Amino acid sequence: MQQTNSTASKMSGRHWRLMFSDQVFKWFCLFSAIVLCVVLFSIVFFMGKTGVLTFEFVKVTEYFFSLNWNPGFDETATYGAGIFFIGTILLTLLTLIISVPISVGIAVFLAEIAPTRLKETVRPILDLLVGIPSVIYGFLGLTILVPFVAKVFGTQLGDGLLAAALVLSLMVLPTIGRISDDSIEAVPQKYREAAYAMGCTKLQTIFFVVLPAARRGIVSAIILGMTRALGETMAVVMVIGNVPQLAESLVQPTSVLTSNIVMQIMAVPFESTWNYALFFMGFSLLVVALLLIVFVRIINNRSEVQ
Amino acid sequence: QARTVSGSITINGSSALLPLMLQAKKEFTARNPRVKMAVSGTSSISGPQSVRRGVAQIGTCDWDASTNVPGFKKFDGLVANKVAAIPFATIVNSANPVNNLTQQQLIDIYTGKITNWSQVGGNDAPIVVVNRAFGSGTRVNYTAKALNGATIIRSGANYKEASSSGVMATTVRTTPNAIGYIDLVYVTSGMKALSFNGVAPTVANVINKSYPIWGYGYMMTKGQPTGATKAFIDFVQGKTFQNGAVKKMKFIPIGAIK
Amino acid sequence: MQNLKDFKASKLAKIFNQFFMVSMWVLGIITVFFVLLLLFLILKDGLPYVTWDFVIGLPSEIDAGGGIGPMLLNSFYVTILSLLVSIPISLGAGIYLAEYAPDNKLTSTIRVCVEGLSSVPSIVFGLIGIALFVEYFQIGLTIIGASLSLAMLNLPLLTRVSEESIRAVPHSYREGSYALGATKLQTIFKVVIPVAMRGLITGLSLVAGRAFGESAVIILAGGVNASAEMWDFSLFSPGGTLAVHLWYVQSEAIVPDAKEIAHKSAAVLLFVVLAINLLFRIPLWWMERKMK
Amino acid sequence: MNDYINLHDVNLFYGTNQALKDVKLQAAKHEITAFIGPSGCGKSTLLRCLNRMNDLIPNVKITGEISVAGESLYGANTDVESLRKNIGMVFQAPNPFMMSIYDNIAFGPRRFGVKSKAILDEIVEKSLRAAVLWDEVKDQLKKSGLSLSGGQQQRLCIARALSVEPDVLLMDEATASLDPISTMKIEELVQQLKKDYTIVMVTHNMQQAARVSDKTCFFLNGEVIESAPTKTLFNNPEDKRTEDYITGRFG
Amino acid sequence: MNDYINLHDVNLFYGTNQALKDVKLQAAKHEITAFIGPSGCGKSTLLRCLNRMNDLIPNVKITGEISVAGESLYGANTDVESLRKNIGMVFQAPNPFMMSIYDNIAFGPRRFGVKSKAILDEIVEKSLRAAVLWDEVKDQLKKSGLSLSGGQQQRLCIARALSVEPDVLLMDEATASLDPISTMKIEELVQQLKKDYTIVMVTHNMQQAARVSDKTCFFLNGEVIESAPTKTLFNNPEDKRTEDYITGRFG
Ligand SMILES: Nc1ncnc2c1ncn2[C@@H]1O[C@H](COP(=O)(O)OP(=O)(O)OP(=O)(O)O)[C@@H](O)[C@H]1O
Ligand SMILES: Nc1ncnc2c1ncn2[C@@H]1O[C@H](COP(=O)(O)OP(=O)(O)OP(=O)(O)O)[C@@H](O)[C@H]1O
Ligand SMILES: [Mg+2]
Ligand SMILES: [Mg+2]
Repeated sequence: MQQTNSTASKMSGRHWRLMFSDQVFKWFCLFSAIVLCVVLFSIVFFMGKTGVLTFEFVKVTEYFFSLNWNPGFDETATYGAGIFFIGTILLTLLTLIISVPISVGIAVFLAEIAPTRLKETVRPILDLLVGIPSVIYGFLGLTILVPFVAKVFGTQLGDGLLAAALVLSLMVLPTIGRISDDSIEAVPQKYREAAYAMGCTKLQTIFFVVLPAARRGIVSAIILGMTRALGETMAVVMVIGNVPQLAESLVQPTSVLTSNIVMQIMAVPFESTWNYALFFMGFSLLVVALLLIVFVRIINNRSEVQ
Repeated sequence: QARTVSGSITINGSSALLPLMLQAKKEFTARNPRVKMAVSGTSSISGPQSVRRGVAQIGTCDWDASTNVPGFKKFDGLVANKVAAIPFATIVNSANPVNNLTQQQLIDIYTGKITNWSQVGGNDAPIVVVNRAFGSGTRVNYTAKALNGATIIRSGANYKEASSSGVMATTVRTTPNAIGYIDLVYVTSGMKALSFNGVAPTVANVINKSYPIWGYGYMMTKGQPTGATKAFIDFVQGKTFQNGAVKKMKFIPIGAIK
Repeated sequence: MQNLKDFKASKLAKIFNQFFMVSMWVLGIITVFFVLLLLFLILKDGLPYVTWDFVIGLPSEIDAGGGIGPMLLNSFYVTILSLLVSIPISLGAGIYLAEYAPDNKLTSTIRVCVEGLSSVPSIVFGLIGIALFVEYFQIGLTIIGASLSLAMLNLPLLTRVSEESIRAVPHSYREGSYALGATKLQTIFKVVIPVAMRGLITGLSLVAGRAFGESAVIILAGGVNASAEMWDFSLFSPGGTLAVHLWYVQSEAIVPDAKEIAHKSAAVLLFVVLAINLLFRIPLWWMERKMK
Repeated sequence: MNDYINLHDVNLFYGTNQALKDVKLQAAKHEITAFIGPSGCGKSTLLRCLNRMNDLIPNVKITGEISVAGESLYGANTDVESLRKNIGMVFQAPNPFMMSIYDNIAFGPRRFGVKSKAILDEIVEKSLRAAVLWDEVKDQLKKSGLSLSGGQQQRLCIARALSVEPDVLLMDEATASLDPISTMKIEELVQQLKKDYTIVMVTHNMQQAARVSDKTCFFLNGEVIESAPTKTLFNNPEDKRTEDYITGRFG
Repeated sequence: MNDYINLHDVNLFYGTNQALKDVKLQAAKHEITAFIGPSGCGKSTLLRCLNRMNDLIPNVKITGEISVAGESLYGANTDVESLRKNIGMVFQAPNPFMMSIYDNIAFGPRRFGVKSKAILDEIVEKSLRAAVLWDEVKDQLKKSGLSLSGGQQQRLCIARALSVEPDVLLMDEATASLDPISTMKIEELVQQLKKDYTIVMVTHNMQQAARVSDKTCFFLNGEVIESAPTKTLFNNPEDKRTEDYITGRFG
């Protein structure tokens, strides 16, 4: 048996090697984390640098508060992006209102209610939804959902915030659902037992004990879902109608930041105010998303028991 | 002689010309295996832009980008090389009884003066106007040739913009009272192409010049093409391709229109 | 003071509970039904007609009967390459956040960055792909450009999931390992990651599935077409994938059987994503079997 | 009242694995009954039958009769929630909820419809006093329950169980993870609680059973080997196996 | 050899909170030293100083001198990994890795470069035998360590600690979650291990300390109140507080 048996804890070559790889790995991890930040900041910079040029030609107030998006290459052009901001916020809210209860509900169902067999079948199926290309979602939305919405609401067109929110909800369902599912599953059984032993019903146990304990993960899931909804493009353009007008109802064609960017960014000349304005929209979208994330985090931290 | 060409070509631009370019690439690289080609397409305007930036050697565009067209300034220093002529058609849902619209009626519909099908001899139903997005070559051509450059409405509950030909086709197919426009080749089941001023949109009518809604597709190059790029353009404009793929794909060969 | 002794569980609470259970089951069943319906809708017009010739055949622009071979190959190629790039970085960042990062402002900033990154519209990654690979490096629309742009898209989700699942590993495992004289590196790789594997693999299959189905980035950075021949592994071949091809046949293609191709492509895509999901689970099953 | 808790021929299966075999057992009101036996012999399983916590585990099959105060637990009309309220439980590892101390105690009463702040305050104080924790935490009721030390957490859990005024208190190795001083405090507490509650406890610590309980049941492989007044069982075990087990005991 | 392990004026701070105060302590080679004291008094903290596990906690500050076999643990050039290898540790809750029994034991040797299958086999057998687990698991070495019962898991953890042939073995309430029979087995095992190892154990169970250890140290609020041969400490405690603590004892 070859074993050293000295208490001596002296430096050996092997030790240095291990220490070295340990350090290298730590630096690699830090480097990776920094890469992520650098990617984000370069994107913000990339969008922002081009975007701010907008304001050589457009007043800041007009850009943010005017609802008149009428870009072009002559004097009459106006660049009010207000509609897209309002649309984006409405769409995100609507998506969250639809998707959070359903997704978290599904997560609760999977983690707390469904029998093991069913769980094990449903989980991979939900995972599958993530892999469906957004084009397919968009296309199904266009061929099935939009006509259906039109029929239900008795309108000519079914395009609009509602259709977009429904498609997005379906797209974020697996993201929110599965990540919440995992974090609910991770809540130690002892909390549930304590609640049941007090005579709580399942509903009470889930609402007052399990969900609060899983909150960190659920909030994280919702943020990821929300950001995916914010950033999703291909499916949204197919069902939202793409008209730069303030939606008077949920079934009127309208436009949001992302859909407007996708529709136009490849279609306008570089070095035009229009192009700058679109870049600035991308930039603002990122800023809005970051603010939302920080906001949700702060709210969440504040309400946590210290 | 063509077999000696080598080099790499990137094509970007019009999505309407994508199928033709993909087919051309296929045939051309079969003959010239040493030419590397990549093709992409998003919108007409990105074609000449990519060429000017040096990102692509060929930028496909549904209009002649070396001249001014409504909405777009000309690109200096680019040379336009014709690919084929593309006919466009006004389309409505196949359940719509209307079969023909005059140019004035079309203009009135697209500028929002006529909003009900009964005003043009159809059912009493609102008209749903479907437009392509800004920057679409189809839209540029259609506005210029069918609508005489009129300014299309920009808002309303019965107005939407489609992000691609496919979306346009689907919308018209699934929306009973919709009107839209599309490349003639995409007219399939569920929709029908309307006559324009009484003239049916057919290849024959384009060739005999009785149907005016069509335009050339172009390959824009930076200056006169050279090397592999030139060989490719020559191939596309050559007889084999023009009488073969171009015809088969229901585009009109450039030589056919006098 | 009321005498709690005589309190019974309230009728209302029970009714709520019953109602809740029923509605959860209804929700569960409806969702499952709905998802299955969705899958059926996607598969029904395609799957029965998918043939081997279609799967490995070359695409056609004019005549009916074209295949999707090079695109499908590209899909795998691009997805795998993008994962090869993004996995080490995400895992590294996830490990950093879970194992090394001090609990301070900087760390929460990094976390916000990660989440912020996931809200970047995919088209922006495409634009960056163009700016970087096509314009700056002048390599044109290629597989490598598409993969690297896609890798950026994978980063945030993968990082998040890595962090969460590594964090969920009980501290006692780490202590056991350190107490044996294992270094941090050894502890992470030999003890923590195997325990976190389940979560990591869920995350990975989510990300792989999404990458497989992504189109916006690839249209811009990889092009719409694939290599003209099958089994072309050059990194500099055009990078169009099956999802892009699907977009293309749905929006612009002229071939008479465009619709059929779209259906069949969608079916194949879905089928592959399913296969990816299963594939990723195999090592898990295997691990669990071994642990019995 | 000697059969306040009454078990008759209870069999329990986890799937196909039988964990309890023909268990017959009585426990008297206001007495402390202790379950002892080696690990895996089914003590916890039986304890959990008494408040139907085993219902939560899939594939559990229970046969036989269990009644408390003359009422069958597994009757068709049993109101499981009220039953669990009346039969409180304390677990091996302290498991306070992730809430403030106050909310931990108020949790149960709130679920059963107590809303008034004044009454809740009263219940919280009373329960914490009963669990001999009041003096230690009265100034920090807003603090998280998890910030307490292990022994305090366990007393918090006992207070929580008492908050809904159960009749029976089940304790599953409630002192296993505590130091002697905390253990002693909890043992004293249990002795006091006996006045108002009927207590069934599982313990690994035979001294504890000997010190605290009135009646002891010895389990082996899912069977009750012997069940007798604690003194009798420890001094004159009838069964050879009981003797073997308790003489293999400590200090 | 009476100061094989030597602590001199050790102070430890968690942030600003002082957990150890001027601790002076010696432990002899091949003896068993037990730490007793109420919860939160710093027993675990001190134990974890001995293999520098506290390094892993952020914001810990340690002053003073700790040496084992004459070598300072907190020297500038100390190789922490070799140190931890030489000073094994067993925790309160069994924490086998999610691997097979074999791999659990082979983990340590592998980390230190043992690759040969034959040698590993030998180490695994030897360690499992030393931890009196070999006979129970020799036919199922491929099974997951987590599939064992609690007592077996704890012995597996001891075997794992022995696999790298440490000089010192630290045990932090290693029997707290076990039943009496498993506890007894482990106590016997510890007595045997004494021949080859120097053992420091933390226990809540004063009987255990009395039964097993050669020397006992009593802690209160981070201070060593009294440290003496076990017999002396339990029979003639010098300090009033020690006496108070041990007479509040069980049995
Ligand atoms: N949820 C479960 N599913 C399947 N079998 C179980 C389950 N819980 C316990 N068992 C089995 O039932 C038997 C009795 O377990 P139980 O937990 O009641 O023992 P115990 O006497 O409480 O042991 P300990 O002293 O270790 O707590 C054991 O063989 C155990 O493996
Ligand atoms: N990681 C930590 N961070 C901050 N304070 C700590 C930490 N670990 C322990 N403490 C504090 O240090 C003191 C000593 O804790 P320690 O765990 O050493 O006590 P102990 O004697 O082992 O108690 P027990 O018998 O409950 O295990 C306690 O006041 C505790 O709150
Ligand atoms: Mg038990
Ligand atoms: Mg401790």
